[in-house]
Amino acid sequence: MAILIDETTEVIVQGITGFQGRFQTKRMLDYGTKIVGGVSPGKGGEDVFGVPVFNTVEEAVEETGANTSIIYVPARFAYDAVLEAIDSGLDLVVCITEGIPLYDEMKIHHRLESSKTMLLGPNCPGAISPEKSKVGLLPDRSFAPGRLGIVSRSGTLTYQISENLTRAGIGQSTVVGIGGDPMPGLTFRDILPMFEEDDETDAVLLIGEIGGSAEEEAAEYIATKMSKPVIGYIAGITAPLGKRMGHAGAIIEGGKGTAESKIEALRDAGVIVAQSLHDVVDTVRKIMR
Amino acid sequence: MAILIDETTEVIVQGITGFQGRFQTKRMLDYGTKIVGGVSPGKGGEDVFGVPVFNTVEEAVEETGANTSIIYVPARFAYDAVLEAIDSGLDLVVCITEGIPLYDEMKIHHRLESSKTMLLGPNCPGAISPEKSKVGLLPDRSFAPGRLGIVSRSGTLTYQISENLTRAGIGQSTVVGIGGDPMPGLTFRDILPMFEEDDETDAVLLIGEIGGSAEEEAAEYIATKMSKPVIGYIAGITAPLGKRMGHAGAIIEGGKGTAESKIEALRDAGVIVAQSLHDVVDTVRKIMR
Amino acid sequence: MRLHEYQAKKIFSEHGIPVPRGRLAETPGEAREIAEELGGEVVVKAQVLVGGRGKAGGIKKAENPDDAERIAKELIGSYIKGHKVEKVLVEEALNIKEEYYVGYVIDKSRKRPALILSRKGGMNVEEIAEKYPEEMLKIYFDPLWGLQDYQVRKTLFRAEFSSSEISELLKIIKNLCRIALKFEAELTEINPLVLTDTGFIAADARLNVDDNSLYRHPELLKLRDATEVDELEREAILNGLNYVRIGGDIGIIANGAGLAMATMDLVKLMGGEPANFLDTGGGLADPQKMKTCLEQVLKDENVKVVFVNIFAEITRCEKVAEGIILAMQNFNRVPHVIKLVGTNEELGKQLLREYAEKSGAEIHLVDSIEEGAKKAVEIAGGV
Amino acid sequence: MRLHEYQAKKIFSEHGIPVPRGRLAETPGEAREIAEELGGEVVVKAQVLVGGRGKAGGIKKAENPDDAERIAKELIGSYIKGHKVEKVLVEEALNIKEEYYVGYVIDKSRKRPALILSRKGGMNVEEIAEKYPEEMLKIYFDPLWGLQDYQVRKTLFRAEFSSSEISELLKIIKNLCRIALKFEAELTEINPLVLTDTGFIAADARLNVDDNSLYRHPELLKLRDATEVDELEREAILNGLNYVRIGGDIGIIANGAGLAMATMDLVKLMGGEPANFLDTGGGLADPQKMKTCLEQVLKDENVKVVFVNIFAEITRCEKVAEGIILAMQNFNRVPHVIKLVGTNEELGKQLLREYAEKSGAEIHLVDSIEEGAKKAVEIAGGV
Repeated sequence: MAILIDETTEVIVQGITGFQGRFQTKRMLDYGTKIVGGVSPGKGGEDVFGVPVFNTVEEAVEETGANTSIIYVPARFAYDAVLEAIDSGLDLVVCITEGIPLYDEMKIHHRLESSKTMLLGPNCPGAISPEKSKVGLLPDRSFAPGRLGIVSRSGTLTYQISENLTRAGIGQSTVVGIGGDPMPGLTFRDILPMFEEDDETDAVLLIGEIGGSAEEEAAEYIATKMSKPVIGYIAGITAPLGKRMGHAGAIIEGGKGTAESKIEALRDAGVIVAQSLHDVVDTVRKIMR
Repeated sequence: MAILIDETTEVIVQGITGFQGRFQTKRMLDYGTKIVGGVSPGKGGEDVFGVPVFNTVEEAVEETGANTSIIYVPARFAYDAVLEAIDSGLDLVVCITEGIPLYDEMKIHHRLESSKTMLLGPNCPGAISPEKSKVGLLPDRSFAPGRLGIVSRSGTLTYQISENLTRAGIGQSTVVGIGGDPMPGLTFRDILPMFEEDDETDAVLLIGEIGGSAEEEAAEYIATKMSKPVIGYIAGITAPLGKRMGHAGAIIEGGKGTAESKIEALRDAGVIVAQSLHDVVDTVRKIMR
Repeated sequence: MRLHEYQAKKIFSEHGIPVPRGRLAETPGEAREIAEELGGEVVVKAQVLVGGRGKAGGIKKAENPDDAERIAKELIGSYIKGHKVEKVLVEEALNIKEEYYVGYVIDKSRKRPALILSRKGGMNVEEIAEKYPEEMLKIYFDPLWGLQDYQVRKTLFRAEFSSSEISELLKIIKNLCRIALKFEAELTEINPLVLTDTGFIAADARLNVDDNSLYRHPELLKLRDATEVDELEREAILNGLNYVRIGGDIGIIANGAGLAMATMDLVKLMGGEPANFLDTGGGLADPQKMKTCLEQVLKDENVKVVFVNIFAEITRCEKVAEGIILAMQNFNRVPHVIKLVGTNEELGKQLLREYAEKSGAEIHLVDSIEEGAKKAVEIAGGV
Repeated sequence: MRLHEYQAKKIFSEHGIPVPRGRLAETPGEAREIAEELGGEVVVKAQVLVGGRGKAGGIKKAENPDDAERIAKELIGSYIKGHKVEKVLVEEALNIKEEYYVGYVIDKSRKRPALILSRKGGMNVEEIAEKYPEEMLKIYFDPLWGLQDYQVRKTLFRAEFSSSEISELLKIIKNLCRIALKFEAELTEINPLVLTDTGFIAADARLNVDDNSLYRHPELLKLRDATEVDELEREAILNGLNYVRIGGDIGIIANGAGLAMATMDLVKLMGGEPANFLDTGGGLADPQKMKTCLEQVLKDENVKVVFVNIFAEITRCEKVAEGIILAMQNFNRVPHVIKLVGTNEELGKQLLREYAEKSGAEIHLVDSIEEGAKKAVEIAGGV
């Protein structure tokens, strides 16, 4: 099973002829992801590593039957690319692009409300269901198949933790990077129910960070609806007030969004929260046994 | 039965403390219309001819249970007034106001699409179900109860024709003035099915005029779905090309929207079209017999 | 409100749409100067607000400055379809490779804007639609969201435009939509959009904005030019009346556009020739309004009789009668056929009867529109 | 990007929101002049981009021009919460009858804007929400439609504002929303909005705009002022780095915000004091980037050791190593603890080992973050 993506997922790459798009297409192909097409206006008819390129998403979907898209276009064009993807009726759109204007994002979310399309990101590393499919830029080596679901707001931290887990023999069903954006598409609250219903997931690791209230909202769901065990880790316990910690979302504003409040909310919901990075593997191991 | 409004219709007047609003409230009350409230921001707590005034539509609806509103506010404020009415969940909004900016109207229609509210107008005389209810500014004397439904784009022309019919002993179930606006809310196409389903209506008189394609669209419906007889009359057969004949909608642009094309479309749909104004009563009489 | 070509082009240019080099001339001498500046062939274009200006001789090519001066002399002061030419636009002649049509219009029945595009420019949009239906590309869009790039690309790639055409057209289309939304346009067109060696240029520019929203655009109000309509219509507009000149000899006044059209139609059907259409609109409670209406109609010297058809709903008939009397005291030039219905009908009729008796003015009170139309036609000598 | 009060007030004023009379002064003499012009009591306000400026002594009342000069002298050149005061705003003192709070904010979890209003102004919005929850009025609205008048009226009438208050507030609120949508604000506030004898005046003005959309607002970019952050942070911004100064002695560099925070947390947990947070972002394929990062961290003189934690996903480890070596050749001031994971990990480590041997630089290669944190804390003398 896995969630969001699996071996049946057929993907088109928007922005496939750009540097990043081309490079990541190769990496995804190498991983075994079914990349069935690419989109690059004006480059229709070309191919990238054997993947046919189309001028529009509509055409790509018509010709390939893809149900998922990954977006590698610059921030200024991402708004149009996401709307085009939504309008073409895709199930899942993974937007890697960072730095999309706030008002563009708001409008994208507005459009998503009246559509069946799910958006992962923007500014996210994508998702991987190990040995089934990878839609994003997560490093292959860090992941192995298994029964732990991971959902996270950060990139390299997730790779590091996953690698540690993999080395410790704990594989993953699906690892989902929802991204560090203050207004992400899919949130913890959206992903957790998917893991809850996934036959191949036994427990979930939630990797959060300071800023916003996504962890608190997740805690609410976990407390009332979640039967599978959840392990939590929150980065930024030492972050100062009012400073943006790299991610646009990682900022403690007006005393809200602190690691403490998140940890407390998660604990109250029955989540086992790892004290620090080096506790994560041990904590997961205990639960997964 | 009648359509749109009847003796159970409870009406609030938006802009009740203005000159027109006040005057027409009196006339509607005199006719027997159930005016249950008025709205005028800042005048909440006052009354107009015994009708309580509220600050907001929401409050008026909560307090009175009204299901219909009639709008008498100046063009610049009409957009906000209509949105407020839609947002308050009314069934029918009758907008008398003339001269609403085109883009405001477009946005109003956009909002209507995702709402259950019907809008009659703008720039319309409203509707009357003789001796049951009048929501608008049609002159009482011209109408009498009966079994002819009338739907029209014009005001005084409709009064004149109705008066002629009434004098000739032909009463009306409901008379609906959809208004001369180029983008009306309810159109012929919307009103005809209501008459088709109304037990108290035996035949329908459609009074059209040059401009737009509302009559052609009506003809399409009549041809395929309408079982009751329809009599038509189209004003403006002598109107020159490219000149706006009073109503913003009454203009023949690029050779489209001529009286001839409308008459032809209606005749093809089985409508008996009266040659001229003085034929209308005779034509209706023949059909209604 | 329709803007002049030169006004629309200024706005286009300010919003990133390339237009030909050129300037406005009010005298033949200015036209020569501009032609000299532009150095070579120019086009001299009469600035009048009528369609089919080219076919009516309002657009002419000049080989050199002398020629430009001569053409400007011909055009300035002349009438094109009844509209006086006061200014001409003198522009560089373009080296035309292709002509496209690009238009933005509010589709009234769909209640949303549409972008229309065709590879066949230079003729009007109905003509294109008729002759080359397969070339007419129409993109409807949401007025709140605006036209998205991908919508344009989708349509143009399907229609097999080339990538370079698409990227150039996209810029122009986006700017055109920006102008339309900013100024609340009913219609804005580039026809033709010309492909030259140096890229796309808007050879003509049309911008019609919504009159009802002009209060939000004071900058457009300043551009308002009453030459949009003919002389008599201009005065009517200044008086806030809905007046359209038709050309016959029977003046027509009614309250309400539908009623006025129906009256006009009936007069014609009875064999008469309507001189005009005049819808008084509301406000007849003030006798001055009716007086103004009558004066307006009588300014047309062809008018031999006036038919006044009033259905007094709110207005009382005696006020209407007072207005008619006021007007007749000033201009008792022609017979008046009057139909009055509604509140205080009898009182109004009484006033008119008394005035006719006292003054000897020719007033015919009628009970139905048919009777009135017949009478008017009879007086005009039509039957 | 956060605008200075004086910049925001200029924009407010241009968009119809009344602000106090006053001007910017860069010298005490100018402050005196302005006070003289305003004729009477004035307020002298330090223009620094920090919250709680008033409590920190950045806003002072002056009885007369002498006083204004004296206060300006005190303020200009001083530091408020680490931010240097370069300019002061000298404004008329207001005769305050009531203080309100009006704010516009993007609610990130609801993904739409909200207008916040309270009769309790002058304190920050969280404080109002905590102390007077019943006074916090929040109106969410659709970003495409904008805030409608009736929404405001509905809320304010329910909260029993008076009609005259509502009509005045409505104007201000509409203008504030217009500013927010026009400039793509994340937050804009009037706090307090002051009711005086002559009506409402924005006594303070805050406008934070979205950095990602600045390319659409060149007029705002011009207002950009790097004093928004402290001196070291300013340089980091100029170099495109995500750098936040924390204050301890262990420099931290990681690629990825989450990883950098987790590293920082671990250092602290192990008893160390992080000097900073530095997320390198992408682009580590170029050794110069890593060099710049190290230089940035070492500019902080308190730094006794640097902990570099890199998870090389796309980047190859030898490029990271090259960058570190480049930096150490220039600034071999402190020991470096380095954790390298990923592509060509061994090659990278090899390069670092060789460099350490050759140069004698103190490089500690570690295999886990825990080991690295422990080592760094040990070197800094924390444990």
